Amino acid sequence: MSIVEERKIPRWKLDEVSELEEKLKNSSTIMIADIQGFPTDKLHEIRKKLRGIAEIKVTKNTLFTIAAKRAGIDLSKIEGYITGSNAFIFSNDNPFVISIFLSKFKLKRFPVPGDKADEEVVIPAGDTGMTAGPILSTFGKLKVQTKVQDGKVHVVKDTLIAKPGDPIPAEAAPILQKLGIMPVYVKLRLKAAYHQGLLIPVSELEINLDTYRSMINEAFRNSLFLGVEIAYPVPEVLKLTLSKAHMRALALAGEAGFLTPDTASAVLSRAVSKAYAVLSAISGKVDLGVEVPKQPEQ
Amino acid sequence: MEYIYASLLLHAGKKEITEEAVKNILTAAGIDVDEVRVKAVVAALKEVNIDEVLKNATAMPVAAAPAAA
Amino acid sequence: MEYIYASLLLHAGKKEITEEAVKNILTAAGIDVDEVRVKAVVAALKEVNIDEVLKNATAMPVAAAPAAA
Amino acid sequence: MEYIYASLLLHAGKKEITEEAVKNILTAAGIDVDEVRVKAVVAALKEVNIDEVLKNATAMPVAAAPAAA
Amino acid sequence: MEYIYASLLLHAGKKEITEEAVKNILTAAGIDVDEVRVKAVVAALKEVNIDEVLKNATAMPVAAAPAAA
Amino acid sequence: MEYIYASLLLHAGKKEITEEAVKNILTAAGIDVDEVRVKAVVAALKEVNIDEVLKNATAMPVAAAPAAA
Amino acid sequence: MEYIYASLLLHAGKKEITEEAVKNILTAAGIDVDEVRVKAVVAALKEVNIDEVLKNATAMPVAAAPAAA
Repeated sequence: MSIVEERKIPRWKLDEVSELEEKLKNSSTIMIADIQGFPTDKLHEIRKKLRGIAEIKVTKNTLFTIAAKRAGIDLSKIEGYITGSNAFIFSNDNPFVISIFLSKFKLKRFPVPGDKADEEVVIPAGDTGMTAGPILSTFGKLKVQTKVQDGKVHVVKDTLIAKPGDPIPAEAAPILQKLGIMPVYVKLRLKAAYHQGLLIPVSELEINLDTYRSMINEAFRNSLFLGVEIAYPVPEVLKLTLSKAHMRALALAGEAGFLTPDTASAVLSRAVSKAYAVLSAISGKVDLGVEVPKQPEQ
Repeated sequence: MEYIYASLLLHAGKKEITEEAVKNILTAAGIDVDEVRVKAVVAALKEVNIDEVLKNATAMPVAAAPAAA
Repeated sequence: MEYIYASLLLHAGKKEITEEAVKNILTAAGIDVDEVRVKAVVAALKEVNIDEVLKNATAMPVAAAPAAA
Repeated sequence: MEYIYASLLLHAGKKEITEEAVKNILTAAGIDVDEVRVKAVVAALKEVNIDEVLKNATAMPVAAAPAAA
Repeated sequence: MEYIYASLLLHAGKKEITEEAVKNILTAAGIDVDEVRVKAVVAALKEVNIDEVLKNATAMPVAAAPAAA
Repeated sequence: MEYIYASLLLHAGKKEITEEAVKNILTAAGIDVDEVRVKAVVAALKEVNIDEVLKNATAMPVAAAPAAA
Repeated sequence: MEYIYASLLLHAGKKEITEEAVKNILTAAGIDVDEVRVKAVVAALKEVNIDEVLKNATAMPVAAAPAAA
């Protein structure tokens, strides 16, 4: 960039580059989000929510690139993402923390034609506040039962007009607007994070907490089973080991038919359950006048 | 259930389950034999894989089922 | 399990469970009798309220056996 | 249950379940030995595939966590 | 599981579960004793109400045991 | 699962689950650390109530005693 | 459970479970090490086929319990 050209650059651009450079230098995490078609008011909402955790800035790719270069960012890692309309997030937090944070709050909007519902769209029963008129036929098309009371449209009962994933009927839009129903989610589309020289693409950035819950569950279950198996000497685990040993003993007594007063219940029950199993296997053909016990509902 | 117990007894002893055998057992136990039922049970069991049925006789009913919460 | 089935058979037929009776049944079934095991089972059952045990047993889920093909 | 526990102990230690061995264990535990029961348990267990029974015996007394939805 | 079976054996015989007692049983069964494990298990069992545990254990459904063939 | 076990270890020891701590554990175990995964795990677990998950994993079957044994 | 977590961490990382390794991990986690327990756990694990146990942990039908509230 020549000095001559730089002189032509408006002051605000120079200021913005300096500001960006400063942010880049002071942030361990930089995230790039696609804001093509993203509603500006929603971006404000996000900015408010992120306050104290991260800063979000919309700027031109060229300015960001210059600033990044000046801040010593390895551009080769991120330049592939700096296309289209972007917002840049600056933070000193773990990029996954930001990603989870962003995924946690649902931003909603009114539908536009062609939108699919992200949640159930229900027209609630009651006064819609809408004046009876041509709108009645729209309700009719949506198969929403209405009646007119004091000149206003009343919906007779809660009516589902779209399930999650269903396209939202275009004619419903004005009604939803009027009723304040926003069944479409707006999500900031993260593209990548740059964190301490590492590039984390969105595929890794998106965290499914349920997966982690089930991993913990599995790890714990594994540990518990192993603990029980080796009689890990802490009371909570030994209780389970004792139970297991005892159940094994009862099962063995039952299967072997080794009957003593303390195994009698197990042995007789086992024999009876076998008898009932046989009985039920032939119950369609033979009536022995004995009821096969029904399995209780779980 | 007498007919079933007699049949299982034969099965456990690896004996064939015949009308004759079931009747013998019931008689030895001092239990009156209902010819029709003996016939029906023996005939029905012929079509059943008893080992399989016993294997699937789940849940050793040692205890009460979990009380519905 | 033979000893158990024989005992349950007697119980179902409302007969007393004695060593004699169990032996008779096993013999009628063509099963070799092990005196010691007969003794053990009959002695143990004297201390058990069979009706009570069976009541609880039948309160339990019993797997519906798969119908044999 | 003592006789069963003793047998399972032998099984776990990969020792043969004999009347002698069961008696030794009970004696070492300071428990009076009932010859009839020792004989009965050893005879009964001979007819059972213990590994198979144990494998199927224990639903872990741990409840499945309701899959976090 | 050997240590547990030995402990349950003592419990069933209404004997105190001590390191000494567990070791005696294992030795009688011909099983090598790991001092450290005996210590750890016996210490932990002191904090367990075994009667309570066994009572609850039988309140649990048990999986099917396969038929003795 | 290494990262999860390491985290559970910290949790069990009532230590905070930090990137530093997880890395230290994995390194001590001789396991190569993937920086990105450590970060992901630590961030995710901040949002998970581990105690809750563990409690559900072990929810014991009802302790209601059997009606009569 | 710390000792189990540490052991499974090693197992997951395909490292040998030794007293040394378990101690290193616990120390790295900032957890005080109980020598006896380390010894006991490592010795016990030697007798167990961990993969087999884990397979059962995931495969085993567990008793359905009404979720603790």
